[in-house]
Amino acid sequence: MTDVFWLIPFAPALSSVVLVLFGSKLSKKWVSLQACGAVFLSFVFALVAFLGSLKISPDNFPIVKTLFPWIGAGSFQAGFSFQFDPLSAVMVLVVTGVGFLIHLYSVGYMAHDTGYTRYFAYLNLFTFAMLILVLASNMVLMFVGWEGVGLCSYLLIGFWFEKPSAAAAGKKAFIVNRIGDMGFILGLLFIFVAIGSSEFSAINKAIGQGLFPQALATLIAILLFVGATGKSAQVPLYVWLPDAMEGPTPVSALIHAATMVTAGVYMVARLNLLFTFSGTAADIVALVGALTAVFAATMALTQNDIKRVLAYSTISQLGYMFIGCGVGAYAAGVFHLYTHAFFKSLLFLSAGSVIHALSGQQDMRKMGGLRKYLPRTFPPFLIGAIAISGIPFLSGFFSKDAILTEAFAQGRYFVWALGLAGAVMTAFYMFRLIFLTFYGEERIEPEAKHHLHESPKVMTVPLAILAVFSIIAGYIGLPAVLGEKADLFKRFLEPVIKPPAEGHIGAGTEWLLMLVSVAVAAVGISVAYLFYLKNPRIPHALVARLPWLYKLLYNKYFVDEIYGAVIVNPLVKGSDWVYGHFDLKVIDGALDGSAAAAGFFGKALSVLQTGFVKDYALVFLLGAVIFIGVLLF
Amino acid sequence: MAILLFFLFAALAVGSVLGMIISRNQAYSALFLVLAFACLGGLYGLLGAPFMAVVQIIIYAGAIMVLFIFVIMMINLGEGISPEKKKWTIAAAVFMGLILLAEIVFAIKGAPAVPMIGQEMAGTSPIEIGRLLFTKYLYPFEITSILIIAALVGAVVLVKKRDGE
Amino acid sequence: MNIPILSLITFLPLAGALLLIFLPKENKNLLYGIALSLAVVVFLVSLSLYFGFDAQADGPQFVEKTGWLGFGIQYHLGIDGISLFLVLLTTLLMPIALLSSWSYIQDRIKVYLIFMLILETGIIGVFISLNMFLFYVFWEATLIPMYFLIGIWGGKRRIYATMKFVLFTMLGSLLMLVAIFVLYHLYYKATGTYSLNIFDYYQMLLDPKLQTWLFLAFALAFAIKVPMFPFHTWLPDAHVEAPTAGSVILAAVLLKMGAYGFIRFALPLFPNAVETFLPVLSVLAIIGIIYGGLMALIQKDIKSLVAYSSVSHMGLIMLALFSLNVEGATGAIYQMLNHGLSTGMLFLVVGILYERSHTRLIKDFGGLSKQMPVFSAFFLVALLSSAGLPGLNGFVGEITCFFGIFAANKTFAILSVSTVILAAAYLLWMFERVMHGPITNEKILSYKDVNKREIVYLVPIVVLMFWMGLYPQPFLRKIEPSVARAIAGIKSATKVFVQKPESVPAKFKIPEGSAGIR
Amino acid sequence: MIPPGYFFILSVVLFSLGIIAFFLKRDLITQFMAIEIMLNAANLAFLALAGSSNFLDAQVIVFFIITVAAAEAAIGLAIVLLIFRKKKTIKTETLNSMKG
Repeated sequence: MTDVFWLIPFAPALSSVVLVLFGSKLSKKWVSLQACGAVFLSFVFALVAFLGSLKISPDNFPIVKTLFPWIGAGSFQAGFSFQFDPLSAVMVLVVTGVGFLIHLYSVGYMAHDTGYTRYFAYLNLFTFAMLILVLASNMVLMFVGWEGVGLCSYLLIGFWFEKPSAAAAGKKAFIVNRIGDMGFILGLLFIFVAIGSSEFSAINKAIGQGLFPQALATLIAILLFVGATGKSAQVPLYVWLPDAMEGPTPVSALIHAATMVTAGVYMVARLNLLFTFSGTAADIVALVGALTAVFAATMALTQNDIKRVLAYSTISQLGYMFIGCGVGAYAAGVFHLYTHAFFKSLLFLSAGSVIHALSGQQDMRKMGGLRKYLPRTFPPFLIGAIAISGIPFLSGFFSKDAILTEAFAQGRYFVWALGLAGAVMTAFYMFRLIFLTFYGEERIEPEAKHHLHESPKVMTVPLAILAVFSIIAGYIGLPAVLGEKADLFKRFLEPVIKPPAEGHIGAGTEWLLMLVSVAVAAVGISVAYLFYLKNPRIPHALVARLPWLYKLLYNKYFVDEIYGAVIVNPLVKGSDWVYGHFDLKVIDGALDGSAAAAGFFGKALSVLQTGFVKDYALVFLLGAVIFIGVLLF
Repeated sequence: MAILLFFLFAALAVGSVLGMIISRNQAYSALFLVLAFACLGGLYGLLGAPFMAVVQIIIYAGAIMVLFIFVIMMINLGEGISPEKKKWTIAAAVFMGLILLAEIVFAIKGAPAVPMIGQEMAGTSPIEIGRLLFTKYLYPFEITSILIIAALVGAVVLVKKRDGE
Repeated sequence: MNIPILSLITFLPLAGALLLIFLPKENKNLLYGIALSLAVVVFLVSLSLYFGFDAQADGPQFVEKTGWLGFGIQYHLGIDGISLFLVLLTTLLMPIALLSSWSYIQDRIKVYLIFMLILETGIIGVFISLNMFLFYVFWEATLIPMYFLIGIWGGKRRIYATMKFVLFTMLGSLLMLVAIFVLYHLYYKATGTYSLNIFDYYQMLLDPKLQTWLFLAFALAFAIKVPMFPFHTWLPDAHVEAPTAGSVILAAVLLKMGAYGFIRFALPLFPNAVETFLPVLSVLAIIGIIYGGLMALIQKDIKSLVAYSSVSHMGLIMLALFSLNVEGATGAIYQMLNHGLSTGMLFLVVGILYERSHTRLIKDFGGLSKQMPVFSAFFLVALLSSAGLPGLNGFVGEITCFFGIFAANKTFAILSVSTVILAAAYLLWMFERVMHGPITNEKILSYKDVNKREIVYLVPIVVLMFWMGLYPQPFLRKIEPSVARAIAGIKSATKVFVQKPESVPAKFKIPEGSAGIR
Repeated sequence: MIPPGYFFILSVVLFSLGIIAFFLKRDLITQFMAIEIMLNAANLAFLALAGSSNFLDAQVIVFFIITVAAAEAAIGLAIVLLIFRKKKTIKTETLNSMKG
C-alpha cells in the first residue's frame, strides 16, 4: 500500500499543467473542482501510503522508488527518485491535508478575482513542488522542489503584480531565497564530491562509516543551514517574509506559514545525523533559532498590519523549530512544524476572513469590535491564538513545551531563556491582535462597514476543521512525563530521527518547566489585556516614554534599510560606476583608441596616396626597374 | 631584302610613335599609332607569322584604333591638351624608361644566342593555327569569346545614358 | 550510410540562397516560404544525425573525406557528441529565427534571407569541419553575413557595432590563421607530408615555449568569440544593434563557436600551454561571471542586459570547460545548448516587444503582464530557464557545471555559484520593471498579445526547455562519451609533457626544430 | 637574314617609348594609346622568340592577347567616356578621386 507514495505529487502537477494550457477555456466551477480535487487525490494517496507505512518495520525505511535516471555526467549522477519514510509521511500529510483545506478556502476567498485560474494553477504547482521537496530521495531532486516552491512563492506573492509593492515583494523573496540557495548548492557539492552521491541514505551511511571529517561535516551543515535560513526566514535572511504578505491571504497561510517556510526545518531534520555529528553546526542552528524567535517576536509587538503580525509570528515560531533541531530534539522540532501548520494556517485564514469581510482592510487600527459581526470567524481565530500562545491542552502547548523542555534538559539554559522570552511576547502580541481586532471600540471605516459581511461557508468550514485540529493535534505527542509511550509522534519518527542523547531531568523538574511556560503565557495575555482592553492609554504612554524603542521596533530595526544601504545600493551604484568608467571608458576606450590610432596612421600614410594615376604609375615603374635590376645583378 | 624591310618598318614604327608623342592633337596621335601598328604588322610578316600580321592590321590598326578615333571625336577636346607641366615627373619617367631600356638590352646581350630568323618563313600557315585553336586551345578560345561578349555588354551598359542624366 | 548528410545540411542552405537570387524580390511569401521550408528540411535531415549517432563509437562519425585543393587541404567533415547538438541547435534555431523576422524585417527581404541562409551554412560548417583549412574558411564565412545582417537591418548605431564586431573577431581569427600556418609548417617539417587534418595535429608534440604562442593565438580568437572578459565589449553593442534574428543566432550559436573552438582545438593541441594558462583563463572566466552579472544588473536596455547576462553565462561555461573533467565539460556542452535556447528565446521575446513598442528601454515599459498575459508566461519561462531554475534546462547544465568546477577547484566553484544570485537578481528585477506594476505608459494599452506565428516559434523552445530540464538523459548520454574521450586526450597529453625529456622514448623526442610526432 | 636580337631591341625601344609617352601625355585617351604601344611591343618580342624556334603556340597566345586587348579597349574607352561625362574632362591631373 505504501508503494503508491510516488504517485502523490503528480495529480497537482497534471492539474496545474491543464490549468496553464487550457485554463482560459474552463469554467470557474470546473477549475475549482479540478484544483481542489487534485490536491485531495494527493491527500488520499498520502493517507494510503501513511497507513501502509504503519505496518512496515522500522528497518525497512526508507522505501525508495526511482522513476528514471535524471542527470548523469561522469560521476555526477542523480536519479528522479522518491523516498518514503515517517518523516516524509508527516510532511506529505501536512502538505496535502492543510493544502487541501486552503485550496478549498481559496475557492471562496478568490471567487471574485480575475486571475482565478492562474491562481489555482500556481497553487497546484506549488503543491507539486512542495511534495517533490519532501519526497525526494536525493538532494539534487530536493533542490528541484526547493527552488520550485520558491518560484511559486514568487509567483503568488506577486500575484497582484499591478501593485508595485507586490511585484517588488515577490522579487525580493526570490532573490533572498537565492542567497540561501547558494549555500544549499555549495553544501550539496561538498557532499557530492566527498561521497560521490547525494542520496540521503548514502549520506547517512557515510556519516555512520565516518567518511566525513568533523570539520567538513560542520562546514557542510552550516552551508546547508544557510539555505535553510533563506527558505525558513531565519536571521539574517528573514527580511523577505514580512513583505511576502503582499500575496493573497490563503497563499500566506499555505506557503508562508504551513508548508514552504518549514522546508528548512524539514531539511535539517532530514539530515539530522549530519547536524548531530557536527555538533558545532547544531549549536549554531539552536542559537540562530533562538535569536530569531526573540528578534521576530519583538518586531511583532508594534505592527499594525494584521498579516504582518502573523508573518513575524511565523518567523518567530520557525525559530522555535530550529531551536528544537539545534538542541537535538528533531522530533520536537518537526512536531512543532506539524502543529504550527494547523494553528498558523488557521490564524492566517481567519485573518483572511476578517480582511475579506472588511473589503481588504488589513490595518488593525481600523478594526475593533468585530466579534459580533463575524461569529464564525472569531472562535477559530481565538482557538488559534490560544494554541500559539502555549495555553495547555491545545496543540501549540505540547509542541512548544517539548522544545523548551529539551533545550533545558540539554543544558542550553540561554537558549531556553530566549525561548521563554519569546513565549511571553508571543502570547502578548497574539492577544493584542485579538483585542484590537475583535474587542474594544469599533474603528471601522464607514465604507467598509457598509459591506461588512461574514465569509461564505466554503471559507468558514476549513476554518472549523483547522480549529479542531489545532486543539487535538497535540495529543499524539504528549510530554514524556506522562509515560514512556505517551509521545507517539516521536516514536513514529524514530526510524529517521535518532532520539537525542539522554539529558535526563526528573519528572518534578519537567512539571515545573511546564508550569513556568504556562505562567509565562498567562503573563503575556494579561499584559495584553491590561494594555489594550482595560487601559488603552498605557501603550501610548509607553511610546511617549520610550520613543526610540518604539521607532526601532516599529521600523523593524531598520534592517531593510541597512541591507539596502550596505549591500544593495553599493552593488547597484558600484556596478553603475564600473560600467560607466571601466566598461565603457577603459575597455571600450582601449578598443576605440586603437581603432583611432590605426585611423591616424592611415591618414598619415595617405599623404602618399595622391589619387593621381601618374604618380602611381611612376612608383610602379620604379618598382619594375628595381625588380629587373635585382634579377640581373 | 628582308633586312631592308625590317629597318624600314622599324624606323617607321619608332618614328610614328615619336610623332604620336609629339603631336598635340589626339586625332593625329591616333593616326600615327595606326601607322605604327601597321608597321608592326609588317614586322610580324617578316617573322613568319602572316596570320598574325593580318590580325594585327585588321584588329589593331583597324578596329581598335577606329574605336579610339571614334571616342576622340565624341569627346572633342578642341585644342587638345598641352604636354605635362610637372617637369620632374617627366624627367624621372624618361630617366627610368631609359634605365629600363638599358637593363633589358643588357639582359638580351647576356642571353644565349638565338637561331636566326627567316629560314622557314612560310612554315606557319593559318590552317595550323586554326587547328591549334580548336584543339589544344579550345577552352581558352571559347572563354575568350565569352570575355568579348562580356566586354561588349559591359561597354554598352557603362555608356548607356540612364534616366535623369 | 551513403547519403552525405553532413554535406547536405551544410550546403542545402547555400543552394537555397543561390535559388533565392533568381527569384523576384517583391514576392515576400514565396521568398519566405522557400527559405523557411528549406530551413525546416535542413532541421529534419539533421535530426537523422541524432538517431544515427552512436555515442559509444570512437572518433568522428558521418565522416566525409575527399581531397580538395591538395597540400593537405581536404574536404573533411565529421561530428562527435560535442558537435552533434551544436549542429542540431543551429538547424533548430534557424527556422525559428526566420519565422521571427517575418514582420520584423520589412525592407530588402530577399537579401536578408540570402544572408541568413549563408550564415547557416557557415555555422554548420564550423562545427563539422575536421580540416583546419576548411574550419577557418567557414569560421570567417560566418562573419560576412553577420556583418551585413547587423549593418543593414540594425539599429541606430549599427555601423559602429558591426565594424566593432567584425574587426574584433577578425583580429583574433587572423592570429589564429598565423598559428594554423605555423602548425602546418611544423607538421610538414616533422613528417614530410602536408596535412591540415586536426587528428594529425593531435599527434604532434610541440615545444612548450612554442605552444605558448600558438595557444595564445588560438585562445585569443576563441576568447573574443565567446566572449570572455575583457574582450566582451563588442557583444552588447552587436546585440543591441542587431535585428532580432541576428541577435538570436549570434547569442545562441555564434558564441558557442568560441567555446567549441576551445574544446576542439585550443585545449587538445597545446596541453602544456593549457596547463600554464588555465589559472589565468579560469580567473578571467570567473571575472566574466561576476562582472557580467553586475553589469547586467544596471543596464537600461533590455537587449544589452541580456547581452551581459550572456557574458556571465558564457563565463560559467568556460570555467566548467577549464575544469578539464568529464562532469564539467559535459555540463559546459549541455549548458551551451541551454544558453542557446534560453538566451535565444529571451532575444526573441525582446524582439516581440520591440516590434510593438519600437523601444527596448526598460523605463518605457511597466505592467505588461496585464496587457499581454500569454507573452508574459513565455517571457517568464525564458527568464527562469536563463536563471537556472530546477525543472528547466538551465539547472541541469548549471549544476553539472558547478559540480565539475567544484571537483577541480573549490574556490572557483564558490565564486562561480554567486551567479545563482546575480542571475536571479538582474533577470527578476528587469521582469518586475518591464512586466509588473501598473501600466504607466498609455501606448502599452495598444499592444497586442503574442499572435499565432509567434506562439508557433516559441513553443518548440519551451517544450525543449522542459524536456531538457526534466529528462536530459537523451542528450547527456550522447554528449558524455565524446567529452570523456576529449578530456582523456587532453589529460594524457598533459602527462606526456610532465615526463622529463630523457624518459621520452627516442622516436617521441622533440626534434631540434620544435615539432615531433607523438 | 635578320638576327632576332634586332627584333628584341626594337621591342624594348618601343616599350620604353610607350612608358615615356604615358608620362608625357596628360589625357586619358593618349595615355591609353601609350599602353597599347607597350602591349604591342610585348607582342613583338613574343613573336620574335616564336619565329626563331618556329613555335606555333606563341602565335596563338599573341592572338589571344590581341583579342583580350580588343575587349580591354572597348571597356577602357567606355570608362573614359563615362568619366568625361561625369567630370567634363579627361585630364589626369584633375582626376584624383582615388585619394583616400
